Amino acid sequence: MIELGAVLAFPLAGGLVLALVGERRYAPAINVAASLLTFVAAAVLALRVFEHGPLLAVERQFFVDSFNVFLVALTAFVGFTTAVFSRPYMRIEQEHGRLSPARLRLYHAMYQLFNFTMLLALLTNNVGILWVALEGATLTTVLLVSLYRTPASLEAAWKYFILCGVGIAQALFGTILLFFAAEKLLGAEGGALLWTELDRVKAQLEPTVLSIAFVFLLVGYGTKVGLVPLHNWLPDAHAEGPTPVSAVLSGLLLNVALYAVVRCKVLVEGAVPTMFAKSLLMGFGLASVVVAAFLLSRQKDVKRLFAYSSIEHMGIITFAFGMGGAIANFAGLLHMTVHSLTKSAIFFAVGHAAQKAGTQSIDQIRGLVTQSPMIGWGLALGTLAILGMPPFGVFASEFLILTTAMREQPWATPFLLAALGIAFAAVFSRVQPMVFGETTVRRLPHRPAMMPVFVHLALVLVLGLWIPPALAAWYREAARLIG
Amino acid sequence: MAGLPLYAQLINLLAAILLLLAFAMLAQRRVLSLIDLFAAQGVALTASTAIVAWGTGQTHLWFSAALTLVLKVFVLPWILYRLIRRLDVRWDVEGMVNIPTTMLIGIVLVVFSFNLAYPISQLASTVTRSTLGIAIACVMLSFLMMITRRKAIPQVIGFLSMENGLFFAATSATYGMPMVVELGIALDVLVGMVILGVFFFQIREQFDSLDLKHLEKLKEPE
Amino acid sequence: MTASGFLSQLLQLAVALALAPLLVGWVNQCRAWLQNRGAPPLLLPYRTIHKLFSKDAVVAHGASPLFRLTPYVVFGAMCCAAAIVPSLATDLPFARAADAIALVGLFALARMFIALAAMDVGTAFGSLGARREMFVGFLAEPALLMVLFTASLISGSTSLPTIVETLAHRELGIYPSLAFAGVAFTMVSLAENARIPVDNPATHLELTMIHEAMVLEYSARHLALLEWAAALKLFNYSCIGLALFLPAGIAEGSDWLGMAAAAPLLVAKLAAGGFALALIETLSAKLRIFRAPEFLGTAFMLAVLAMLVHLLLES
Amino acid sequence: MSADPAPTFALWATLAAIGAWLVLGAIGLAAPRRLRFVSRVLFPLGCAVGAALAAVALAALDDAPATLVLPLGLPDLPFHVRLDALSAFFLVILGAAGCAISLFSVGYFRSSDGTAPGLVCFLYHAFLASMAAVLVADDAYLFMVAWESMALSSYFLVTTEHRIPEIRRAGFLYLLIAHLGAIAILLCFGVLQGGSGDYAFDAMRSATLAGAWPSVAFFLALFGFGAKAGLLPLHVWLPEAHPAAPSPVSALMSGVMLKTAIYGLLRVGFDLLPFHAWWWGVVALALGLLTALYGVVFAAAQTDMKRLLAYSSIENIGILVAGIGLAILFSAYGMAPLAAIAATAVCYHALNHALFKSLLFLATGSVLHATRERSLGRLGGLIHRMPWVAGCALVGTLAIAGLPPLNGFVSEWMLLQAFLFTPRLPQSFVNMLVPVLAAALVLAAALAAYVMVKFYGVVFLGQPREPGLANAHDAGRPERVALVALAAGCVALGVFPGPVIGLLEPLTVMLAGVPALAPGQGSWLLLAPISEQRASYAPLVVLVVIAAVVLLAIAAVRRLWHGRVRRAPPWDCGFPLLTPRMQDTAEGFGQPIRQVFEPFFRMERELPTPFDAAPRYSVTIGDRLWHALYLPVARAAEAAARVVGRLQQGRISVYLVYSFLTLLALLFFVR
Repeated sequence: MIELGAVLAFPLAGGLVLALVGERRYAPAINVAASLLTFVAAAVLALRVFEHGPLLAVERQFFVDSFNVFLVALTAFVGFTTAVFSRPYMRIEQEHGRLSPARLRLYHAMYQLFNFTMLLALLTNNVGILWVALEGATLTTVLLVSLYRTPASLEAAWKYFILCGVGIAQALFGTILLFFAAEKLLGAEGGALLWTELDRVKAQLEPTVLSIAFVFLLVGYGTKVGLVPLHNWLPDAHAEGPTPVSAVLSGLLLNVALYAVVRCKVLVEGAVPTMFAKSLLMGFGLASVVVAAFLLSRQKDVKRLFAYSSIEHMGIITFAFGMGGAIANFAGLLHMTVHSLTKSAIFFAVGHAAQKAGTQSIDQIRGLVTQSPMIGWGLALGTLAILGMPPFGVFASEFLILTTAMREQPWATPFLLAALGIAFAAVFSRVQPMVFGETTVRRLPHRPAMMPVFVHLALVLVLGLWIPPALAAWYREAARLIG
Repeated sequence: MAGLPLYAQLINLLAAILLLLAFAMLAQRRVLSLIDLFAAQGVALTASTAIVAWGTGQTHLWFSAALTLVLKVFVLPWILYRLIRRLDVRWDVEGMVNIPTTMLIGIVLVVFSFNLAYPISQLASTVTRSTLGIAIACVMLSFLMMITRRKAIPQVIGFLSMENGLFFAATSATYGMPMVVELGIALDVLVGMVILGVFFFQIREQFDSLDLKHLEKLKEPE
Repeated sequence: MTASGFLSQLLQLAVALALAPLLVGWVNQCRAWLQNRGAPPLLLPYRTIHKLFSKDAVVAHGASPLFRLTPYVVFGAMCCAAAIVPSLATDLPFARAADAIALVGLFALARMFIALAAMDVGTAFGSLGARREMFVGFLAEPALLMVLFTASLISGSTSLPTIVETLAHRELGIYPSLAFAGVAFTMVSLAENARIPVDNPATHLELTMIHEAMVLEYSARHLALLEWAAALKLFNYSCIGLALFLPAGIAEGSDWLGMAAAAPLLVAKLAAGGFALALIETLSAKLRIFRAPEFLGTAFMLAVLAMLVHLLLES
Repeated sequence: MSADPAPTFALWATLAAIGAWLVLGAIGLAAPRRLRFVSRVLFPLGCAVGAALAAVALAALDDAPATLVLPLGLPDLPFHVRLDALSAFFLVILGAAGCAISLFSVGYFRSSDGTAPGLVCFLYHAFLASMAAVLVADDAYLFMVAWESMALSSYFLVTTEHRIPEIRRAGFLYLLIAHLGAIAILLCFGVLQGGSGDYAFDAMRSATLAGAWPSVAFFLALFGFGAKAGLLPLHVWLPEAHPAAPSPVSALMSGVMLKTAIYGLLRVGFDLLPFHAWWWGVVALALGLLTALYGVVFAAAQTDMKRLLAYSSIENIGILVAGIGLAILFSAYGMAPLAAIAATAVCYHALNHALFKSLLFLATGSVLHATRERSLGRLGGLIHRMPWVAGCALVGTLAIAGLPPLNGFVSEWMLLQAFLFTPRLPQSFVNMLVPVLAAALVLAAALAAYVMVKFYGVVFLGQPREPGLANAHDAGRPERVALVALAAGCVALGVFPGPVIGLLEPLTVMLAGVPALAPGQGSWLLLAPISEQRASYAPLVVLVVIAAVVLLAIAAVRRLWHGRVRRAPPWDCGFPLLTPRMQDTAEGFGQPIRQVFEPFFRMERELPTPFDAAPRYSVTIGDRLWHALYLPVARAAEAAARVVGRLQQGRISVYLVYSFLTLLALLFFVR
C-alpha cells in the first residue's frame, strides 16, 4: 500500500519540486534522487507482490500483479539510470549552448511527471485512468521532445502530438465501447472500467462489441507502440528530442503502450474465442518488423536509426504476444525487458557520441573506440546486443520467439528471417564505421556517464546467460496471465 | 421515432445537429467560423448531456454537462479566439481543394459508421442507442477534417471536435463514464490545448506562419 | 609376404629399372625410322645416363636443397610406381601398400616435386615449365584416375594386381567401356610422358617445351636420375596400359614358369607399344599449349564416359 | 529418453578447459596494454590448456556419452553439456590445433595501433572457449549462444586492424552472413523440437517429425552451417575475412572454426534427425563438389597468399560436405558399412585440414611478419631466408595437395573408395551421378596440387622479387616449435592411418552404426576398409620404400660415381640477363587456369597501350556469384527500401490517412 503510494508520490512530488525550485545547481541531483527513491519504492513493491501475490488497493482503483509489477520495476530502474545519465549529458548540452536554464527546469519537471504518468498507467486498475495517464505521458513527452525549440524539434513534437493524440482518441472510443459492453454486466458504478472486474466477466462480454472495441484500442495504443503503419511519429520524436528522452521513449513509453494493448488483448481473447486478436497482433507485429527493417537501411541519422530499430523490436514483441502460449509470452516479456535495457543503453552511448562529434549524422561520427574506447565499445556491444547477438539477453528472447514461430507460424519465418537479416545489415553497416576506423570526434567538457550503459549491458548479458529463478517464476506467472 | 420518450427524441434531434455541424466544419474554410461551429457543437453536446441527465436521472451527468459547458463552450473557444487574435491569423483561409469530394467521402463514412454501429446498438440497453452511429460518424468526419487541413489551428479544431464526438458517444450511448475518468479526460484536453497554444507561438516564431507545409522536413530521403 | 613374393617383387622392379631406358631408346629408334632419319643406337639412353652420372654436377647459385633432393624423390616415386604395376606377374606384395589411387598419387608426387624444383632457381623458363606441367597434370591426372576407376568398377577392386587378375581371366566379351578407357588412357599417356601432341621430348625450342623446360637447370647425376625417372614413367604407363587392356600372359601369383613365359611376351608387347607411340608421335602435330586442355579434356570426358558406359551397359 | 549418464572426468576437464580459457581472457582484459605479460604468460598457458584438452578428449573418444546440466541458461532450459565421441573428436581437433596456434601466437602479436594486446588475448581465448562450448553443447540454446559468441569474438579478431576500410568491410560481411546462418540454424532447431518446447538435444532425438519437417530441418541446417563453412553460394565472406584476420586467427578460423560447422552438420544430420532421405545426400554431394571446384579454381587465380589459402579452405569444406552427402546417401539406403567409410573419410579429412591449413596459415603469418608482404607478386626465394618455415610449409603444401604418403591423401583415398562403392545403390539415377561426381572430386584434388605449387613456388622458391626480402628472418623459437609440431602431425596422420581410424571407431559407430574397418581386415600397417582384396593402402611402407630408394640412390651414386657439386649462375637457355622480374608472377602462374575457367570469373583487365611510358598490366578477378546473386539481392533490398521509405514522406495529413485507412480497413474486416 505504502510502497504503491510512494511509487506514484515520489515522481509526482519530484516533478512539482523541480518545477518550483527552477534550475539550480542541485536540480539534477534532485532529479536523480527522486528517481532513485521511486526505484527503491518500486523494488519494495515488487518484492511485496512477489511474496504476497497480486495487490488491489484504493477501492480497487489500483491493481498490481506479476505482469505490471515487473514493468513498474523496469520503468523505475530505467528512469533512474536515465536520470543518472542525463546529469552530465544535459550539462554538456547546456555548455554547448543548446539549452537555457529555463528549459532545463522544464526538462527536469517534465521528466519526473512523465515517469509519474507512466507508473500511473501501469499501476491503475481503471482502463479509463490508463487512458488518461497515457495521454498525460504524451503531453509531457511532447514538451520534452520540443525542448530544443529548433524547427526540426517543433515539427517532430507537432507530429507526435497530433498523431498520438488522434491515435489515443481512438483508444478512448475503444474504452467507451468496452465500458458500453461491460456496463450491462457490472453496472455503471460497479467498476465497469476496472480491469480486474472486466477480467472476471470477460467470457460473458459481447464478442461483436469487443472486436470493434479492440480495433479502436489497438489502433489507438498501437500508435503509441509505434506499430506500422501507425509509426510515423516515432522516428521524428526520437531523433529530435534530447537523448535521455529518446532513451525513455524507446525504453519505457513503448513498453507501457504495449502493456495497455496486451491488457486489452487479454479481455478480448476472453470474449472472442477466435484467432481474431492474435492474428491482428501478429499481422501488425510482422508488418512492423519488415517495414522497419527496410526503413533502417535508409538512415543517415543515428538516433533515427535506433528509433526504427525500436519499431522493429516492438514488432517482434507484438508478434510474440500474438502467437501467445507460455513460451512466446515469456519470450515477449523477456524481450520487453532486454529491449528496454539495451535500447536505452544504446541511446546513452549514442548521445555522448553525437555530442563528441557535434552531430547526429552517421557519416560524421567515426572511429569512436580510438578516441574514447568506453563509448565506442558501449555502442558496439549495445548494437550487437540489440541485433540479437548472444550471449546478450535479446538473443534469448529472439531464440524462443523464432523457434516457436518456426513450429507454430511457419509462414511468418521467411519474413522474419529476411527482416532480421536486412536489419542486421542496415544497422551494423552503419554502426561499424562509427565505432571503428580513423576518428573524427573531439573531447567532451565533462566526463560522460558511461556507468548506466555498462550496467544495462551487464544486466542484459546476465539475462542472456542466466535468468534468476525468481525472475523466471515472475515472467512465467505474467506469461500465464497474458494467456 | 414515435414511441420514444420525449427526451430520447430530443437527443436524436441533437445528434442530427451534431452530425450537421460536423459536416459544416468539414466544409468550412475560415478559421473564425470554425471556432464558432466548434462552440456550437459544444452547446449541442451540453444540451444533449443535460437532457440525458434529466431523462435518466443520472446525477453525475449534470456535472458532465456543466464541465462540457465550461470547457467546450467557453474556455476552449476563448483560448482559440485569443490565440487567433494574438497570432493575427484571424482572416486565415484554408486553401482546401475539392470540397464536394470531401463531402462525398464524408457521406460514405457516415454510411459506414451507421453500418458499423448497427449491431452494437442492437445490444444496447439505453434508449438512445441509435446515437452511437452518429457519434462514430462525428469521430470519422473529424478525422477526415484533420486529414484535409493544411493549417495548424483548423487541424487542432478537428482534433477537439473528435473529442466532442467521443464525449457524445460516452454520454448518449452509455450514460457517461465514471466521473474520475471524465475529469481526467477533461484535464488532458485542457492541458493539451494549453500546450498547443504555446506550440502555435513557437511554430509561428520559427516559421513565420502556421501553415503545416513548413512541417514536412523530417522524412526519409528519396 | 612370402619369400617368393618378395623375389617376384624385386625381379619386376629390377626388370622395370633395366628395361625402362631400353624402351626409350626403342621409341626413339622407331621414331627416327618412321621419320626417315638415321636412328640413334638402341642403347643410347644407357650411355647417356652413365655419362651424366660421371660428370660434375653444376648447380645454380640460387638453388635450395629442395632442388638437389628432387631428382632422388622423383626417382624414388617412380620406383615405387614400378613396384606396383604388374608387368610379369601379379604377385606383388608391395601393391598391397599402394593401390591404383596411390599410384596416381605417386605420379602426382613426382610431378609436384619436379615442378617445385623447376621454380626453385627462379628462371623464366623454369617457372614457365612448372606452370605448364601442372596445367597439363590437373587434367591428365583425373583422366588417368577415371580410367583406373573404370577398371576398378569392372573388377570390384582398386588393387592393380586384383584388377589384372580379374581382367585377364574374364570371359571373352566386348567391353565398350574399356574401349573408351583405352582411348582416354592413350591420350593421357601421351600427355604425361611429354609426348607429341602435348609436348615434344626432342625439342629445345623454348616456347613449346614443358618437361624439358623444367629440367633445364639440372645437370650430371641429377639430370641422369631425372632422365631415368622419365624413362621409368614411360615404362610404368606402358605397363599399366598393357595390364589393363592386354593383360593376357601376365603370370598369376608367383608362378615362376608363367613369369618366364611372360617376360618375352612383355618385351614383345612393349616393343609393339613403343612402335605405336612412335607412330602416333610421327603422325600428329604438336598442339598449342592452350589446345592441350581440349585434348586432355576430351580424354577426361572419354574416361568418365567409359565409366558411365560400364555402369549403363555392363553392370 | 535414455538414462542420464553421469558426468565423467573428461567432461569436467573439458568444462574446466573452457573456464580456464575464459579466465585467461579475462586476465588479459584486465591488463590490456601489457604485451610482454600477455604474450609470454597468457598465450603459453592457453597453449597448455589446449594440449590438455586434446589429450583428455582423445582419451574420452572411447567413453560412453557423459552429460551434465549446468545451473545457467534459460529457466526451463538450463545449459546441457554432453561429451560423446563426436564432440570428443572435434575437441581433439580444437585442442591440438589450438595448442599449436597459441604457441605460435606467443611470438606473433605485437602492439599496433589496432586493438590492444590484452583485448586480443581476451577475444582469442573467448573464441577458443566458445568453440569448445559449441562442441559440448547439448541443447539448442547453449549451442546457439556458443555459436554466436564464436562468430562475435572472431569478428572482433578479424577487425583487429580496424583502421583499414577493407578489413572493416570484410568483418561486416562475415558477421552478416554468420548471423543469417545462425538464424537459419535457430529455425532448424525450432523445427527439430517438434513443438514440444523442449530444446535439449535429447528431446530432439526422441521427437517425431512428420511430413516435410525433417527435410526442412536438414536444409535449414545445411544453409546455416553452410554459411559458416563457406558453402556455395554463401562463401563470399570467407576469402575476405580469413585474410583480414591476424594469421593465428586465420589459422583458427580456417583450421578449427570451419570444422565446427561440419560438426554441426554431422550433429544435426546424424544425431538429431531421425532418418535420412537419399536426395538430401545428393544435394549435399552436388553442392559440396561444386563448392570444392569453385574454391579451387578461384584459389588458382589469387594473388594474395592468404586469400589463396582461404579459397583453398572453401575447396576443402566442399570436399567435406560432399563426403557428408555421400554418407547420408549410403545411410539412407541402409548401407551402414559404406556410410561408415564416408563418415570416417569426412572426420579424417576434417582433422587433416585442421592441421595443414593451420600450418599454412601460420607459415603465411611468419612470412607476413618477416616481410610485411601478403601479395604473392612481391615475395619469393624465402626458402633461403626462412628454412624452418619453408620446410614446414613444404610438408603442409604436399599434404594439402593430397599426395601420398601424407595425410591429405589418406582422407581423399578413403573418400574415393566410398565413391567407388556407390554402384551398388538401388537408385540407378544416383548410380550414374555419383561416378561423375567422383570425377569432379578428382578434378578438384588435381587442381589443388596446381594451386599449392603456385603458392609454395611463388612464396618460397625462386629469387626474391623485392630487394627488401633479403632482410627477412626466420620465425622465432615458439613459432618454429608450433610449425614443426603441426608438420609432424601431418606426417604422422599420413603414415599411420590404421591406428587413427581405429581411434575414430567409436565416432564412426556413432555416426553410421558400424565401424569403418571390417574386422579382421588390415593391420596397424595396412589400411583396408572392406577387404584387402578390395583395396588397401600402407603409407608407412610407401614412405619407407621411397626413403629407401632415395637413400640407396644417393649412396649408390656416391659410391659408383661421385658427389661433386659446382655452383654456377643459372643456365636458363643461355640467357645472361636474368632478373627476378622475369620469373612467373602469381598472375602468370594462374593464367592458364584463368583462361580455361574463364566463364567462372568476372575479369577486369587493364592492358597497356604501345604508347605507355610505364606500361602496366593488371587483372582483377571478381566473383560472378557476387555480381549475380549478392548485388542483385542488395539492389532489390535497396529498391524495396526506397519504396518503403516513401511511407515516411513527411506530410502529417498523409500519416493521418494511414491511421485512418488502417482503422477503416480493420473495422471493415471485423464487421
